[in-house]
Amino acid sequence: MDTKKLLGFAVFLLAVFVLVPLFIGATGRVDFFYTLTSVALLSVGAAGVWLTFYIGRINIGQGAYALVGGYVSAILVTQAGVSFWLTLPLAGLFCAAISVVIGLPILRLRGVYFAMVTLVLTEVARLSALALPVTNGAKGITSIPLPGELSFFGLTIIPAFGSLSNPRIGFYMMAVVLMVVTYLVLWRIVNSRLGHLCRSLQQNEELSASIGVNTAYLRVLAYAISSFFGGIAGAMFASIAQSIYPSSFVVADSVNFMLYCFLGGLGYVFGPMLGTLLLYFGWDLLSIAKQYQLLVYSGVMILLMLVLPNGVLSLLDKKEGRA
Amino acid sequence: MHKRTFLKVSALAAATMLSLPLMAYAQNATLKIGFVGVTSGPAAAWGISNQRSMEARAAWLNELGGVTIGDKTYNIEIVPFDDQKDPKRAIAGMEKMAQDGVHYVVGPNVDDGAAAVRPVAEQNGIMYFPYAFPKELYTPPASNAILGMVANYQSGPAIYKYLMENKGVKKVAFVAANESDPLSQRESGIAAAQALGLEVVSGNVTYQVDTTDFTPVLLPVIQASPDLLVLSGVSPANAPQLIRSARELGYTGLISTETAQDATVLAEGAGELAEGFISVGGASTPELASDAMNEFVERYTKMFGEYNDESNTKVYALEYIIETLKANPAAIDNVEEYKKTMDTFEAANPFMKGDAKLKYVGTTSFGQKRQVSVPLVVNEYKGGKFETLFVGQVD
Amino acid sequence: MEQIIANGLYLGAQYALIALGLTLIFSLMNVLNFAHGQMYVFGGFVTYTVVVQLGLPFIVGLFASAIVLAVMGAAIEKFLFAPVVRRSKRDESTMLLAAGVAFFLDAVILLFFGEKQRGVPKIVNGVFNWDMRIIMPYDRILIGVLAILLIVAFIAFMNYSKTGRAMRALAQDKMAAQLMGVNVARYSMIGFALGAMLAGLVGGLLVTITGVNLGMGGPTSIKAFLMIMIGGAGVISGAIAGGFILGMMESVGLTVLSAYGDITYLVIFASLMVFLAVRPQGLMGKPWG
Amino acid sequence: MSTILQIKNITKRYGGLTAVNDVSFDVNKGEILSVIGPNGAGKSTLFKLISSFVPATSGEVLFNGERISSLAPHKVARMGVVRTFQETTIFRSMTVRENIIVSHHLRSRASLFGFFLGTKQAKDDEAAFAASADDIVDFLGLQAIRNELASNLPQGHLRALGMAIGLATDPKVILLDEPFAGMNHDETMKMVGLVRRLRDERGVTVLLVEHDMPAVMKISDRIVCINFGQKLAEGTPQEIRENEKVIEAYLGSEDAAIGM
Repeated sequence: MDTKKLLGFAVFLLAVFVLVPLFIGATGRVDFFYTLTSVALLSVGAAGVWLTFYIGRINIGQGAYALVGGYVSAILVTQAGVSFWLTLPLAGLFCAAISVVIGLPILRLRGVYFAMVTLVLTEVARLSALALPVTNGAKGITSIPLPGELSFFGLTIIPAFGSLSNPRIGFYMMAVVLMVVTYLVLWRIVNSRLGHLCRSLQQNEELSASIGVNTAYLRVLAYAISSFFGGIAGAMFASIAQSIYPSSFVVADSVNFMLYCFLGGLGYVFGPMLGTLLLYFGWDLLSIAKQYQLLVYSGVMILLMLVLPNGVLSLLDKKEGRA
Repeated sequence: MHKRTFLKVSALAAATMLSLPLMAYAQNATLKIGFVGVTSGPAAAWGISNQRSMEARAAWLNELGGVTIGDKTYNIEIVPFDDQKDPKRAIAGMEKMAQDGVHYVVGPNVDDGAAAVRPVAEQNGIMYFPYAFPKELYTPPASNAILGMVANYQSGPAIYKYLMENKGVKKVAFVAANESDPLSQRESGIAAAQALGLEVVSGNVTYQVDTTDFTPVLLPVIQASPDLLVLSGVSPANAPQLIRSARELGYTGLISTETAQDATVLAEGAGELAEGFISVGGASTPELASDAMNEFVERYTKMFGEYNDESNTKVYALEYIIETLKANPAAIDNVEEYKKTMDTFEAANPFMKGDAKLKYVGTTSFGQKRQVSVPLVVNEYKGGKFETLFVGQVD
Repeated sequence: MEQIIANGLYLGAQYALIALGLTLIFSLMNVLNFAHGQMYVFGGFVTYTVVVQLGLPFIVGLFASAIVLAVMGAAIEKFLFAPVVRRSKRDESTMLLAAGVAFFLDAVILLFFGEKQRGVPKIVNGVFNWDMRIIMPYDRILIGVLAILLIVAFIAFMNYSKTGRAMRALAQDKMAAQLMGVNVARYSMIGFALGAMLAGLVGGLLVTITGVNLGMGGPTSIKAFLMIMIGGAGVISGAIAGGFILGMMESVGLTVLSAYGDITYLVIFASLMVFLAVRPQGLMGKPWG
Repeated sequence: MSTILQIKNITKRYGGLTAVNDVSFDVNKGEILSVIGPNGAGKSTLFKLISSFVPATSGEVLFNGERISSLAPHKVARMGVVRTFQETTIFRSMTVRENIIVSHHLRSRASLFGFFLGTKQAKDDEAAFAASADDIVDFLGLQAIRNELASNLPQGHLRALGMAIGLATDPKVILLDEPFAGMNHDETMKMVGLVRRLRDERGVTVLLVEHDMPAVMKISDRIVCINFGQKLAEGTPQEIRENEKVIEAYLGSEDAAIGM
């Protein structure tokens, strides 16, 4: 990392951890905490979708993994009494594990075929949640306790959320930490050889195999990482809502995750983060348009696409980059 | 070049939108009542009938000079939030209500949303009126949610019992959409029917809400030859199609549901096949509707072009909020005061003829009074309109 | 048994017609039109408005929705999809645009036609009853027959008209068609208009039976996606086959699995996933569409 | 001379169609061997069979005595048998240099996770790849376009880039699919020189499929001729030129290029 990037990173950290809370404190808009928490968590899920785009797959199934992640955490917390902080990585790992099983056959598909199967996957996840006994079916899991204390050797790292005067700030900080870590990982993947190989996969799978890349393995690896992100995002949401239902993540969510990536730009690591912020936050801000909210929202979306078909971040491209 | 222009334009647009002045009435203080529910997408009908009934009633009250609570007169402002039927959005909506200093919110419309907003509502001192039936929302330790209508586990037994006694129903079948709310309602419906000694001949057929042809769905149900077909938690969109398919398959028994329906929708979608369809509604059948209710329907129609019979029930939540606040002005920004008042609160029901009362009920179902008392009006669809079959009470 | 097949055929005919429009657009432009379901709903509402609100005959309503949707489709292609396809780096970018259009149409439908379920009253009364073995209302039979006629007409159009053949050439190989002198921009627009028109026609037909409402758009699009995946994306015969297969699957599945109730759709969707994983190009598609 | 690659009775059927029928021949270490044949003779399928991109119906391919015909393509590549593609297949949105660097995958010693963490070994690998890539750029004379986006390259350069990608994998045997197609005389001669240097300077065994007879005659140590999926003849360029069956096959087809 060169100094310029380090500086940019520092400014970003300062913004999300200090400036945003200060701004909210100054303006009194505490509801922004939750909105931004959502943005952070959804952008974690979108980061996963973006990674599957990076290997050349259109993923409209992230909602399924978010749902599974939410359920894994909720079930472990409510039925086995496991600490939320342990269920968070477990939810991610569980999602990664099932994504390997599902991914092995379906990742051979490309283009719209893969997209459609993942779309169906979201519906399968919802119907499974309705049908399985362990998920409590249609009634969902409610009254999930807030995250407890996380401590190592008696040293409190994260206080119990129930004891906080304002758990929103706790969730916000937690979500932003997750987001920062996720995008660091993503950035590192993209800028390491791993990412170059992913790009080779995106551009030409046959050639990639002929230079000795184990394409099947790489695809599954990327998909598993993607699903891991989806799982932890879902687990966090279940904890914030203190409840999870089969309808907590549905096809619309899967589609949205994908749209966040498109809007931000498929060619930019931070595209999904920006896309999530614009689309999710934009919707909230547009609530002043009353009954025209959806009209304005979709109108702006279409306009953005017309002006910047390669995503909002393509604004930053130099001239020649827009061939 | 046009990139820059685009940036300018969008910046300008954003700035304009942010600075749009909010509607304000100059003379009176403003009492904000929130609505968090779904007003776009597939389930828009539920939330829109809600929001519009609130807006129509608020406009009416404001026109009359506002509402006097304690020694102050307020104009009612409805603060709507579209949660797109997404529990994550619903939380954001509730946060926004807290931000705007709203303490009384109508909605959300579905189970998952109602469960998701609970933490926010409890932390921020908000009473909310969901149209969702899960008992844990209203049973202690939960205390901030008030059920805005009659639950199906309350109306169901009453209807089944009536039909058993008056129409000789013995065998009953249930169908439900494969979504949380209808499935939960089916489950409690089956339990109620069995408790009454009815035979449940079919109880596990489900359908996708986007079904365009219900004949295959209903075929096995009709083959079980029930006397009564219960459409659990059916949406107004699906009801006419289900009725039509059942009748076209030669089914001659009774059909009922425990959710509110709209007569026009039934007339268009099923025509005379809907004759005799039994549903639960508010209080706008001619026998029951007071002049106020008729005027409300008139004003609603004028404001929005067309009335929705679902609003018969949904108009009540706002009325309860305002009347309870009148009874205890201290509750205007303190929901603990509101809760205290609820136990003893009683006021005249303006929308019904006779001496019906507004009061909180639910002790039997929830162990505390966390439900508005809406008349349990069981309707029968006849000749394009609803007629009252019988009226029950919930305690 | 007869009843199940009859139900499947009826469902299949309407599904196939929906899938045809979608697959046409996909084959010409490689655009997965997320707004297809919304176009179908729009068509239904147009027919409703003409027939119920204006009191004109049903056939007028049907034509009205075909024309409105064709014009809308042409405009959407010319002013939205064509420029974006030209300038975006990756084909998939059109998905955001398509989703935007879907949301936009949803909003327009809500504002124009309201949130309620709408239906055109039955156009024919009576029920066909063959010895209790097949029960099928006459209006359903009529709509089913009309749908099949439209499918036949569409196939004939694609095979025998100049426009149809040009579109098929374009669908097979854009480059070659261009070299042969096919005006790609023009035929893409015609194709999109035709696809949208088909959606509008189905909407117009079905509004008499199932009615329409605001919420049907998205799920209908997804169902249509499934059908073209089953048959093979971008292949006309595949779309028809996919439509009939999904229709049959629902009809048979709902009956056979009715004892298990809640898991019927789970089984249907899960087997679809398995099918696509095993046979990615669908029944008749080119691999890697 | 030792045998590096053995093709043994290999057959490929697609449904009822037999694309390659019982073909056998050996490739010696360090030679340049061409496979020729009229259009549709099954040359491309044969190539895909050798590189294991399609599974054989029967028969096998041995590399240094080891069976490779049922392995995944990337494993075949890992063993040192690398193909280039008939279509000018490259990574379109990478620069020339990036194309070559990424193709060094087989030489990496660090694991993917190591690369992710940026371990010392990974950094050493990266440095080595960059150096080797520059080496290859020089070798193929691509200095002027090293930072050009691959999608912007003209055809001739693309072919060279394809070869560079193949070279980056450090192959023992390289399979070149029609390296001279669409080239004029000068370009072809340059390419012929390049292929020779590939063998002479880098010790790579070259197996190529080609239409351009003069170039094949000039470059090959030995030639295998196939027609209708079957081997017609095998021998030195001189022997092939005089083989009656080969002449007949070429005269019988429209692609009568042998006399040129």
